Amino acid sequence: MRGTAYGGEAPGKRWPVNGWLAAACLLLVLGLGPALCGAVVGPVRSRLLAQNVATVLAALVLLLSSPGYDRPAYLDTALVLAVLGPAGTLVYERLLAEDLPRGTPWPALARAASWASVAVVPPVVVPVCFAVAPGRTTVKVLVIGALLVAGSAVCGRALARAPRTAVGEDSGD
Amino acid sequence: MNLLPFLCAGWLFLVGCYALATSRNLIHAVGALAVCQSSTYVLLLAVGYRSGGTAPVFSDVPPGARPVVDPVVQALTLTDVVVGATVTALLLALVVQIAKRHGTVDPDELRELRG
Amino acid sequence: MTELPVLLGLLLATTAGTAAALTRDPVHQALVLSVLGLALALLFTLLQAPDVALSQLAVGTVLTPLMVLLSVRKVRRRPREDSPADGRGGKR
Amino acid sequence: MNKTVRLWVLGVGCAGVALLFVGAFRRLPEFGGSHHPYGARAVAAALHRHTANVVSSVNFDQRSFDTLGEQAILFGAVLGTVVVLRQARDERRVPPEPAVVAPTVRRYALVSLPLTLLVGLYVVAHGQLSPGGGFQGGLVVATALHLLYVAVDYRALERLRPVPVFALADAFGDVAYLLLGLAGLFAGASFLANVLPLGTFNTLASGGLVPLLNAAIGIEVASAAVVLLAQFLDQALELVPREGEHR
Repeated sequence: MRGTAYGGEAPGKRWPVNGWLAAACLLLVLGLGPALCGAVVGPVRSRLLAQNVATVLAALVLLLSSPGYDRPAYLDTALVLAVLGPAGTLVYERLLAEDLPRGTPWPALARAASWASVAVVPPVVVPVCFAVAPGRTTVKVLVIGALLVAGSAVCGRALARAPRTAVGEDSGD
Repeated sequence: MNLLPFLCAGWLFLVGCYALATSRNLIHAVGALAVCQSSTYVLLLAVGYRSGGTAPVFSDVPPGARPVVDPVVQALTLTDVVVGATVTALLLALVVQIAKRHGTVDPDELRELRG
Repeated sequence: MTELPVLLGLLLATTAGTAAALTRDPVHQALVLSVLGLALALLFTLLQAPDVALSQLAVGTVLTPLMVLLSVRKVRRRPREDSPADGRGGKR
Repeated sequence: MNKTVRLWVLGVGCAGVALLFVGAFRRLPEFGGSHHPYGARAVAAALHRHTANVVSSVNFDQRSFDTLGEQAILFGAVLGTVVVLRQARDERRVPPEPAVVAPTVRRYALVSLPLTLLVGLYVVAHGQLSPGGGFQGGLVVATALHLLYVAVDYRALERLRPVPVFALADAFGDVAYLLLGLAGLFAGASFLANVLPLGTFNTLASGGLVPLLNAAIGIEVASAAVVLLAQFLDQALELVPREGEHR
């Protein structure tokens, strides 16, 4: 059966590393590697930020794997991660409220990382939108992109603020 | 490249065991056990992988058009992940119970609590 | 090198697993376990196993680290029961 | 046995296991090889039973008895956690204080809660077609409920998530799986046999028993995760040791 859902040539016996998979590898090395390092060192707040950045980058790699392996069905994994990722980060931020110190040791890096995790989404989502078969799949990719931008922005802002003092609660306990 | 996935699975298992054995906090030990479990996922899926193969799901690809990866190991790993999570929950529940009754989660201190 | 994505996914998952095992503090370990869940989900997708990636996502990003954090919160609050703040009861 | 001796024993053990690993791995078939006899037969059996997602077919049709076992483990683990983490005599339940939530976080969580529920139900419903199934969808639905904890606070979550109902749903999912299995017996075939009409390939009603078993497992896993998290949330946020009654 010649041709595929993405109109590219049917892949040969071994996977040619096409453009999409090359971009995914780039994201893996340049994005997820540092995010993992960020999650291993530093105070809890910067680790949580690194976890949020890792979630966004992982969702983008999952999104790229769909045109990369020529399988529209792989979008479901990106959709589930785009929905669950920010929820996880927000729950951790809520539970670790008293562990989060006022600010992170490198505030500029933290702001840049949270801003970058929002800014990196459109340049990945837009090409995938065009590569995907028009119609329902494009809508799904746009929904994933919107969820990632919204979730990452909310988490970034929730982490960047100083811990709010709740009603009548000293932060000592 | 041929042996790397299996060696990675073996390495994850051994690192998990080392962390489990030398852990000073039972909650950390449960996390190390989760790492041991993840080594079984990597090994199972590495055994079932076929290069050039695609996922054995035919909702968007006509069956038989492309070689597929082994679905049986995926079914095993899938339920392994979910059951592993609930067993981890049971272990954490036991750790909380130990902390309530003995006031400590350090396995060395626990060992001295005779009777 | 046609299996580059699988190779990179494998190295990422192994590094994250080693980091998760060797992080001694449970709170920090919960966050690294969450990143390990992500790395494993990526590896499973690169090994053409989207079903397993989905279940790893559902378990690894929210469920397991959340339970570890709740256990840490319960265990950590226990030894400090003599602090005056304890009388006012639980947090939100 | 002091620490250094323990480390030595551990080191020798790990080295031995490592050697056994390397020896065994060398005799495994080549990574990425094309010799998967069991897989080929599983794919053929799944296509014969009009189930597009072969993994779900293996889980809920060809090896559904094993999934019955895994489901029992799941139920047992939840039961154990509930028993271990129940409220002890020397603990009292203190309602948590209302939390101050940033408006953006509240709006985001309240918007993404129905969306997550929808995605979870979609993953369960399309279990036998696209990647997904009862296990994954159930967990996504369970996580969706806990977005309410992020949006408002634990008190709101408790009001909208009665634990007894979910414990009942957990048991219902279990029993539903068994009863669906009995359908095979009533139709004269074996237990958990796929006797329902198979439907046309790649449609929502295809696969006979598989979508129903998927739904049963989805209910059970979702309620199991909710009950599990309820126990841990209660312990961490509400139960406080009663003063003056320490042994």
